[in-house]
Amino acid sequence: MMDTATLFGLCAAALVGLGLYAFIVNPQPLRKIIAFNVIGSGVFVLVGAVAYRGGAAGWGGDPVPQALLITGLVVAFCASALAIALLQRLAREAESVTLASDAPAAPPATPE
Amino acid sequence: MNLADLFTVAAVCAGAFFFLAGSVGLLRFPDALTRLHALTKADNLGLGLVVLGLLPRVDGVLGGLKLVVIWLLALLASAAASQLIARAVKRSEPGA
Amino acid sequence: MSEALNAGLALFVLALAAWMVVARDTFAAVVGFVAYGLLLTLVWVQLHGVDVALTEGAIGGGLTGAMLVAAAARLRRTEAAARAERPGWPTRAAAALLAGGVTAALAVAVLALPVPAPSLAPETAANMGATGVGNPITGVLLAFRAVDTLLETTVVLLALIGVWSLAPDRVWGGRPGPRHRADPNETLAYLARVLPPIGLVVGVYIFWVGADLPGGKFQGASIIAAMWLLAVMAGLSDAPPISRGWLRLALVGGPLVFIAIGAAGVATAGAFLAYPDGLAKLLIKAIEWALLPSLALTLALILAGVPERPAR
Amino acid sequence: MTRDGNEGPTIGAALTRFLGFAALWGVLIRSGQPGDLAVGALTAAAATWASLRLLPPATGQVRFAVLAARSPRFLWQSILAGIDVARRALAPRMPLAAGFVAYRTGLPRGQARNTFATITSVLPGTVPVADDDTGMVYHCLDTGQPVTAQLAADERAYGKALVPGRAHG
Amino acid sequence: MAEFLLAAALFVLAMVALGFVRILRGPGDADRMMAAQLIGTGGIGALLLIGAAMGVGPVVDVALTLALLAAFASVAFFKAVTDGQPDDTGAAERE
Amino acid sequence: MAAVMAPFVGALAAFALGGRNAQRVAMLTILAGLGIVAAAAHSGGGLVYLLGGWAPPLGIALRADGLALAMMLAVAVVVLGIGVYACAGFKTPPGEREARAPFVFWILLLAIWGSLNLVFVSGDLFTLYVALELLTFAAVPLVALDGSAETLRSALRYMLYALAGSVFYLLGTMLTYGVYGTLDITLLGARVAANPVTVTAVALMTVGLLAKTALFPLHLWLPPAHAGAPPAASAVLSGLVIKGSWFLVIRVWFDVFPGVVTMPSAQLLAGLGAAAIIVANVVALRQERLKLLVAYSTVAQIGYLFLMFPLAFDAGAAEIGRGGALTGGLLQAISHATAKAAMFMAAGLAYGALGHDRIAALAGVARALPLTVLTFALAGVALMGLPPSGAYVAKKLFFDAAGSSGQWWWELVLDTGGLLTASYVVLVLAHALVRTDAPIAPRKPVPRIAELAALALAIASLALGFVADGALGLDALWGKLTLSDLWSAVLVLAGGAAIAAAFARDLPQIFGGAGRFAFGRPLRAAAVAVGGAFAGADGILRRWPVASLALLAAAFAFGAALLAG
Repeated sequence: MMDTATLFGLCAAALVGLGLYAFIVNPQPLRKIIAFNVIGSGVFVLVGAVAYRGGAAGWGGDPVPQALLITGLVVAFCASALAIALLQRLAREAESVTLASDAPAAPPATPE
Repeated sequence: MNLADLFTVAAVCAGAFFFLAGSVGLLRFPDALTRLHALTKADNLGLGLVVLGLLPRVDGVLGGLKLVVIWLLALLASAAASQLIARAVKRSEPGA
Repeated sequence: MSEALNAGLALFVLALAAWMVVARDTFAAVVGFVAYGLLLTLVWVQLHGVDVALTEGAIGGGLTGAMLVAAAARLRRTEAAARAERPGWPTRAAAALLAGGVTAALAVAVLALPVPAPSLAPETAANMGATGVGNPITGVLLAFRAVDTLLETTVVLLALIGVWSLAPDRVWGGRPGPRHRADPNETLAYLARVLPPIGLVVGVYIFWVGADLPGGKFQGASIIAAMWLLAVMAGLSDAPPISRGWLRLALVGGPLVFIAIGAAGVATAGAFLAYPDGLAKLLIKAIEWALLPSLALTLALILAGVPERPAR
Repeated sequence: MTRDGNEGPTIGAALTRFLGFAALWGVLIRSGQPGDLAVGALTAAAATWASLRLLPPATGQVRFAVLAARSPRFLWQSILAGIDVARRALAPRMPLAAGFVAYRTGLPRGQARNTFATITSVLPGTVPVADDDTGMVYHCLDTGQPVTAQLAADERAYGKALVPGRAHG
Repeated sequence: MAEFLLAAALFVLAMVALGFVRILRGPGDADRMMAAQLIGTGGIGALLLIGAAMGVGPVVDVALTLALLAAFASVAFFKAVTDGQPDDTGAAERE
Repeated sequence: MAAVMAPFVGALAAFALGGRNAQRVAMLTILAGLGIVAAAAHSGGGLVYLLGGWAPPLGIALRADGLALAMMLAVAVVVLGIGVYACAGFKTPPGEREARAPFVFWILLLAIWGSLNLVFVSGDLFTLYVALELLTFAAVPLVALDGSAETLRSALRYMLYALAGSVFYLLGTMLTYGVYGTLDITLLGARVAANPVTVTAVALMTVGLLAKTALFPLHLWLPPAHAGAPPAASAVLSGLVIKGSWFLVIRVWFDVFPGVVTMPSAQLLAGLGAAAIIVANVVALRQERLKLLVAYSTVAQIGYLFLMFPLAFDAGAAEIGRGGALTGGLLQAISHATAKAAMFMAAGLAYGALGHDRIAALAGVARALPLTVLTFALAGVALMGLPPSGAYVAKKLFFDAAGSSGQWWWELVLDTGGLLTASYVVLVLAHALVRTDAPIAPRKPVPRIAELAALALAIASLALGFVADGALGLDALWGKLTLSDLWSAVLVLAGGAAIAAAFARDLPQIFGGAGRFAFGRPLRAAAVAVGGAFAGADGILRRWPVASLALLAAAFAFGAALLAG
């Protein structure tokens, strides 16, 4: 059977892939924010696996990446919060909130 | 295996059984409100029994009390959440 | 047995992630995310990162979940328009191919990581004595890599400014979010009356033990922020107008104390963010005590949202 | 819990709550270090302040001693509730007769009734779904059971622990 | 003993997953919220079991945090569903 | 360290004091910060500062090398220019205690500055990640400062795409830690070796940073975001913010993984840059609005910033190395920071005076706002790379490197880029110089101080050539400018005019005749069609699914190119 770090490392790789797929194809921005969080969690689980591998000195994991993880989690939370605030404000100002393309403020940049 | 271990095994098994019952209830019960019963009652009891089973394994009375505090908090959360969800259901479909 | 548990966890996590990707309904995906956050907490415990588990439980399971649930409900009316823009199968196939490729590349990388794994754990252990604290994570966050933590508090504050910057001009300086009302004799209000004081005790506890055991200011601050938000959602408390002087001071107080102590280190210990011998633990605690209220307030106000109402 | 005098309830309630929060701190921290105790006292004071603001003593009180005395009944009923659900869920024919039951309670709206509702939501077969001036509405797994009588019995048992006060404004 | 506790944790998780399948499919949002509630209770149970098996005391604190915040998503859900509904006493002010 | 912390302390103080004080604190901080940076630059490079006294790998070191100091100095100057310029536009209105836009702007300006300084000096990959996020969090609200639906959408697109970029960067960083057990740049530089994990890490980090820099074709967010923001904010975003992630690409390639990056991957990087120059310049030429034109010009100029990578390859060692090409890239960046900031400021002033920024309706602006048009022209000259601008010296350095390594095709790209840049600058100027019967009455008075600030930055961009010439001892300008240089400058301008006549959407009267005369209708029609096709391609590339697929595809391309070496 696989060891813990490898198992969760592979799990992390799959999470990143799943998140990326959703990030690309889901038109609803809130889903993109969720997808970002899935990608992020995949990265974090990977870091967790790296930390687990580095367990030494009586600790179950390398404390340095674990500390980085805490920072990363907080940053990701802030990013989600800011993005959601933007999205809600956009929903109040506009009918459609999708991001597939932008319509520049004045006449479109694409040819007539 | 001493008596305390036996107790742990018995209680945790019983707890696990109620988790099973709760999930079966969720699968089989026909509507949201009946499923809510399964969720709050069976799973809370399951958690309670797990806590009970772990009591002999913690050091000191305070450690055990901490587990009980966790169970009570989970109970409060579950009771409040079930009422809130029930009210939300009742409002969205008054006839249900 | 541990392996089986890990495998089960990994499968469950992946299934939930897949659910979030394929679910038609955004609300369904959001609920999946809440569960996902809770499950990741278990993953962190299995990966021997109890500190991380605490953070994930407080932030991922609590704050982010609540935020997403509220947003999904508010954004429901935009669903139909968004669904119509679902890209065609060539795009989806290409996305699946490329995303799968990334997964494959990462999997190869994971399998190719060197054995034995490099680690800074021994080095951390050797230097922990100088910090005076017992929790290596706290040692890393407030001594060895203190600047990261300082910047992180700035990140949180910037996110708040970003949220505030979305306020309509006429209500600038006003109160964030809608004024919540709820029947004061109902379940929600009841929970919001009983739980927050308990949560406050738990939050401070998680913060306070962080010096020597898993825990710390971010986790504690998240819990306290969540409790305050509960009272706000039940209409028992209201967010203060953002123009209040005391509020601004409270928000920047923590980071400023951090910087001041760091700057004092230049004079007393020869480097920014250095602590004089013997005083390390005291100063670290001072910084943490200063940061806790600032962080709790900042996180709570980020969640409270964009100012929407005039100050009165 | 003292009930004498005008400030009596407030001061008494404050003291009780402070002790309660301090005890919670003690359970959590499990240490007698002076620093830990000092922080605990501070935290308990802050929690008491928050609690008094959110839940003024005048809106009702809970007699914890009485409630503690009722805890065996509560635990037993929780077990019955779990077994009840398990029985119904696992039985091949799934005996359900779900429906709503109105219950007139003697407990006024507010803290006392909320606490009662919270307790009964863990009891067998009942989940409170609504609550207004006319009474409470429960959702029951089996309306064939004497639900109202059962609830009345529970109210007699737990009601002694619930001192009603004025409703929240 | 540790093996047994871990097995119990796995079993609880499996049960949670079983219930999950049913309720994530809906039909209503309330059913889905129950899924979150379910994993809250089950997760706390599994955490306590894992913590006891590994002998790591602080895991209990993680369970404590989860228990404290368990109702949080449901509260947000209730607010979101009832906001602006006519029969909501003092419906929240909408802008 | 003081240079990094000063802006943050200023931002915190501005936040706490609020209202009118925010602006005062900001200006004081800018002056103080400039002083600190200047002093640091005077004392010379090579400073290493151990934060908290902890040495890497456990601790974090700040390293102020020559690169970092040059960038810090340049950024401080640009921030000062923008600060002076914004004094009028972001003033708290009289009678109000605090207004939203000024409050937010001044705090975020300081935050961006502090983050950039941190990016320049930090020696730790994870600290750099946090700095990048700081930069993004500070930049996004600037985009949506006016609160309209369109800018909110741009801001959200920017934010999400940038977040994807940072996640990629973080992923690469953590893989690196998994292999080498350190995040310190110097330690890594000594330890790294080419292996599959490292290659994956480099590819991910590079692509993540490119997404944040908006290198073609990962530029979906840039044009609307930079064009929609208020002028001072656009200047910050275009002149400064993108330089942060760009600088990090340099750090990653030159300092962290010098032995891992390969010639094919560098060619790929520069190839994307070349594509940016060609496509974005043509699309810029086709814009109807001045601010969008300038924004597309930024997309093109970002391309220039990546041309140096293959040129910096040491043919003998087959390794990337510091040298003339890197210096040229740095000059290019500084030159662009100053010139583009000035250009956005000028465009903003014209917008403020006219109430619109349609290029076809700029007639008479030159008479109404001579200083502004002069600023635009000077900034344009600087962007074209004509002498004596910094970009000219940079170009010289590139040509040297290209000549010695036999990569003549990059010279071609550079010259084409110069021509295309000239074309839209000439086009705008031609529109602005058209005389109108009645002089334009500005809708609101144009603050003279703002005009001067913009002009000063444009002149700085031109004068940069002399500074660089002296500092580097190149001896390329003083007295060395020959008649042929002058001749080639004229050629560039004339060629630009011809291209403008062929491709532009609307031609001013003076061109109308010339266009018909010189090319004839079929040629003009063909050119317009080609331009339209470019714009259409750009529109497709900037659709969300396509752009995010491009992100992943680029990652694979870099992975392959890194392995191919």
